[in-house]
Amino acid sequence: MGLTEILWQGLGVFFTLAVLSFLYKDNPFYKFAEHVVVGVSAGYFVIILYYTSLRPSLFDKLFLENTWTPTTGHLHYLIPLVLGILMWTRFSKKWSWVSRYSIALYIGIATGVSIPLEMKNRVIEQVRGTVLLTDFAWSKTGMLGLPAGLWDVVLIILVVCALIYFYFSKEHKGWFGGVAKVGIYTLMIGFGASFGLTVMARLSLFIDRVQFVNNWVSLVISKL
Amino acid sequence: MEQGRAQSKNKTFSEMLMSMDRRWVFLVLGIVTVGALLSKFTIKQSVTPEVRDIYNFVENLKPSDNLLVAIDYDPNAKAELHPMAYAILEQAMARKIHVITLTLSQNGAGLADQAVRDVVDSVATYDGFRPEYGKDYVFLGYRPYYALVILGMGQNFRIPFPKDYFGNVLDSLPMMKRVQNYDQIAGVIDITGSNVADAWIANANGRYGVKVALGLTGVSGADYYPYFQSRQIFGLMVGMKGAAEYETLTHNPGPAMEAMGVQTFAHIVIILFILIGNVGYFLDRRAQNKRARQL
Amino acid sequence: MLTASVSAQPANTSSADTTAQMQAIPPAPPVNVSAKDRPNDNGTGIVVKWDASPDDGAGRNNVVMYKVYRSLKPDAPFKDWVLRGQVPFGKRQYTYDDVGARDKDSKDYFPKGVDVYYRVAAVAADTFSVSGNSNAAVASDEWYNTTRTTVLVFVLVFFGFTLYFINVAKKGKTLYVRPLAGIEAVDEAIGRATEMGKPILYILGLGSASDIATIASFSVLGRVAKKVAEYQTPILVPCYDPIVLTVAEETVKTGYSDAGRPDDYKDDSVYFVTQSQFAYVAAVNGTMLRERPATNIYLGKFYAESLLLAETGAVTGSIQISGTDEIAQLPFFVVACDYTLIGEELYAASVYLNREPILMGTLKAQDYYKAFVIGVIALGLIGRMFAPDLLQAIFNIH
Amino acid sequence: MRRQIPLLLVFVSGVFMVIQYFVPSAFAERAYEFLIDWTIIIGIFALALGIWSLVRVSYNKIRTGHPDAMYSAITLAGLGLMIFFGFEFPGVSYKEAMRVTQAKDYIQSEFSGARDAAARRVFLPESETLSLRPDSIKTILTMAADSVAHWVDIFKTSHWFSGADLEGTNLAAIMTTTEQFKSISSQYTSVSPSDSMALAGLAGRVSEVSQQGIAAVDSLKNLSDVYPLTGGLENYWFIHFFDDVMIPIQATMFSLLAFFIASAAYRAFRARSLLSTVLLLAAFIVMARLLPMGPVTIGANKLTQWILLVPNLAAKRAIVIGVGLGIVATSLKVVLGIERSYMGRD
Repeated sequence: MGLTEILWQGLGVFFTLAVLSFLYKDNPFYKFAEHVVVGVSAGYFVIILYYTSLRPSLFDKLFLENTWTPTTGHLHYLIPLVLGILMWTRFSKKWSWVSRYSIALYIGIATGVSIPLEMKNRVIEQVRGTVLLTDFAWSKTGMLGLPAGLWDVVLIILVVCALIYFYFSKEHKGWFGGVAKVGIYTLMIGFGASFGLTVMARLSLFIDRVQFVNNWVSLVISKL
Repeated sequence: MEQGRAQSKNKTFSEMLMSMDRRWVFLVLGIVTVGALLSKFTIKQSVTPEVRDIYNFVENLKPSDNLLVAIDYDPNAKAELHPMAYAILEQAMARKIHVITLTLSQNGAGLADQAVRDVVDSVATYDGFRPEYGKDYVFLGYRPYYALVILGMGQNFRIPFPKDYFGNVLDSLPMMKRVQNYDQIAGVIDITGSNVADAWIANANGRYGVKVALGLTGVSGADYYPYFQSRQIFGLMVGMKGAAEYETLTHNPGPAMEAMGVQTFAHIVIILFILIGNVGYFLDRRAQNKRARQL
Repeated sequence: MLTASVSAQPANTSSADTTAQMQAIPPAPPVNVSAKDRPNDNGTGIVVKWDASPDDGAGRNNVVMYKVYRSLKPDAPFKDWVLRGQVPFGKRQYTYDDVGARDKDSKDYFPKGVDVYYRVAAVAADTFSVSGNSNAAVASDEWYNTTRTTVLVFVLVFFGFTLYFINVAKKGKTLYVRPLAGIEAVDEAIGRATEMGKPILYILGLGSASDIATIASFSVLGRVAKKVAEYQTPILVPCYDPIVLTVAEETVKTGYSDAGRPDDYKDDSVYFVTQSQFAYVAAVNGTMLRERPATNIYLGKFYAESLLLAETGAVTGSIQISGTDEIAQLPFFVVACDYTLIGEELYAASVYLNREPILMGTLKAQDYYKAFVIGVIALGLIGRMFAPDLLQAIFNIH
Repeated sequence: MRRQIPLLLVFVSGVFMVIQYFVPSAFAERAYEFLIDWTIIIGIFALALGIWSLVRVSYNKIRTGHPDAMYSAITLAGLGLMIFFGFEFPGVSYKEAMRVTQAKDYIQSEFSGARDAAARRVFLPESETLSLRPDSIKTILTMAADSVAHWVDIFKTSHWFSGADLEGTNLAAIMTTTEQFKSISSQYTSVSPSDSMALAGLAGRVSEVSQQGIAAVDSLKNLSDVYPLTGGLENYWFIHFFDDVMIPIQATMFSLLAFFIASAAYRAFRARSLLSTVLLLAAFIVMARLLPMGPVTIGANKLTQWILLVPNLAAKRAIVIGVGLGIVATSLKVVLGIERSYMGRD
């Protein structure tokens, strides 16, 4: 590990400690790290998107490699080029409404795709899971020593209760309110459990940072 | 949820408990985590039955029994799964059990080879004898199409593995002479982070009835408990915690116990703070009710 | 029937007992090999069917797998037949989807609209035998994917409910809608910000303008902007995605002009930060500590950074209203924020704020559709006893 | 004109995309891929607006002497330097730069296979263990990304079923599509007529990028040495700014979650109402699994399994169904023009 490498890693350690100082309070070191990473990451994405998306999927299709002679056969890619340039009308106050055409297509395509896709991926897939995959095996011993089939029934009841909690157009009173209450309690148990599950993963993030700093410090000490 | 930020002097004890400045939480958690990490602090894990069943199974094997250990993961799942492989291989080899290892993960051959060699060295240094390749352990290497490989071994190991990882014909290895298919295998322990586990359950246990146990990453482990309850697998180790439990059982603290030592300590700190917060809350509410009744 | 047996055992096979049953006699070939166009595809697939070879499982020399070969010329020599796939043993009837690629220059191009022939080989330990030719089949693409009929039905029913309840709402029938704590808090929170003379921080999340959660958040932003313009309270909208930036600018300007104060809109209130998750959070956290907003609103797509924002916001003592459809992040918002719109409640927020009859109609339609979904689940569970394979077909969507 | 036609455009494009879902024909598929390319391209052009907004806001702070003016200057400096180092200078052609970078350190390393660049085919040696060494993976990925059609085929010269196969097995074709860098995991799909498990490890290894959590930041970093980034991306300063400035700051911001989870738990887990007590208890049980308290921990482990496989699964299912309906309803309102606030006013 040459000296320059150690210096560069030292910069990484400095920024690590600068960001950790945010835990105490906002301070110049954190402000420095924050503003640096905003600038650097914005610049990084300009380069990455140019090389990995804009060139391959547009310029390489429209122009022969690295020359300005247009290729034939991909002329329909002129349309996205025009739509992209239309977005730049937002630079001027007067003409900014022209960009609505590009935004309209962008949002039209996105919402159009979602209607059948999300209906299948989210709604139908869950119904399939509930209807087909539960096997109601009463003989098989399930969790907590009770038959597995019991928990399949409880699962379906809780799904219905939670769905009823999300009812908007009916007063949550009487039996309906009771079922909705069971629903919200199911949600809260689920949220509590997933919160508890992620504690371990987040702690190991911090452990990695401590090891990063520790390795660098011991490296520097060994070099002295 | 008013956040008591101003540090007023006359805070009652309960108020102090209830709305401590969160930077105390950060400080204590930071010191505990860094301290435990640098001091390589390990805690004996309390062992769950699904891990203990695997340990007991290997413990009850006789020296001439064949144990198949499938190391089906690649470098990115190494952190959680390597400790499991080392702990099981070491326990089996130290008891002179015949260990057959193979891998169905296409980037896993290098890892499996390294694990086997490291364990053989550590058994040689700590258990006084050096396991011999071909007599005590065999490494079959990697084959594509994991479903077909598992099925093929049900008929004859030689179908998917005519030769082992180093190119020796199977029949030239004394240990493999008596092994034709799963009938001569006492049990299979598959350590993986991918859905290869499903193929072992369906094709090995399902079709040929060979006993299968699993070692899985934390992420994929949760969904396999039903298989343990329904006895389709006789044991299950999940994530770093499963590996640490096995290291506790085999009394050789390793990377998993160290990692879990820090995690356990940090969890204790977080749970303590939750308790402190609630104790403060109850004391405060009781004090308020008392004051309300006095008025 | 072509048989070829090539012994895999090298000459120096040592002890015989373990490898005795490795005879060189090839297994019987599979029978009734048939091929037809693969339905519901873009014309690049053929379905090959065949019955198990008599040696599959029971016969002298167990079959381990089947290999499917394809050729454009029926009488081509066997070495010109292309291996297309392998299927493990263990069934009575077998089927294999031979799928290729659509465009011509790709290596795996599937010849469309020409006669294609298939042969299937039953493969044992080290010998194999090949069946005769299948019938000629032609791959063609279809104009309607029959397996997606279920999705079509679900979408049309939803469309029907929505149209019906919009008409009901148009006839002026008032529709009851249960109170939603998170939304009622929006007006109260804006008022609080005005009293304290502090800005409101509105974060549209890390989604792009093609994420529907972000689009739902735009409509709430429009209402908040209108109120903020009336109360003369500053608003800060740091954006993560450039298109979300442009649309957010448009929405906030509209809010100001709706409140009759188009020129109060300050250019820098809606601004771009960066398109990298944790750099964005570092900047927003910094802004929270320096600007001390009285109210933080997080509505849209959020990922691991949700707790970073919410916990920093809690330190600055601001009222926090959150809402997302990312299920993994809901626990953190529920724990750390004052109000949380859970999943579907985010999408209902725009209806609560506008209260136009048509929008109320669509919400009513959603509720009735939930009853429809619960009905389908009940029917499905009962139907499972009587017509399991029909149910399998209904849900077999590809 | 300023609103009617765009709203009509939304309706037309929306309805087309709905119908296209039900039509499997090759034409509909090509149209779908082409329209998705549009959205990516429009998104990239919009980035210029984003950068302009960032520059304008920072510049205004400097011009008006805002107390943090110095920090805004640092942001502009970071942005400028990164773009300056990132862009390769004219003269070195984009394709040439790509070949130079790839040739430099990927091919020379001990990749022992044969490369048929013209037909984009890689022949791997008939080694008993087909374990692809990292440099073989790099070669294959480089060839796939290098080719115009983004295909490369992996052929193994003979099959482990001796005698049964006359020609090399086409194990898998590695395809890269030019999606946004963010969703890079979907770029590498292993598509093959025969069982694709052979190289799923290859695709699997790269797909972790899309899993948020620990892997996200690290694999973004080590991916940059596998994915053949081109041009100036091999620039010494560009790489060090990425490795030693961006990654440490982002990874440490991410690691703050460890502290915030603790403070959120301390602050919010109070047994105020029955509901918040249930939330607290569920989290408590899951965390108790890690405590070294013998029977308590084993009991907590069993309870956690139950919580995850019954209430948690039920909650998830109900929310997913609700969100699905919300998405379809909102999409329908946008396509029909009922929801139009995003379009602004003329």
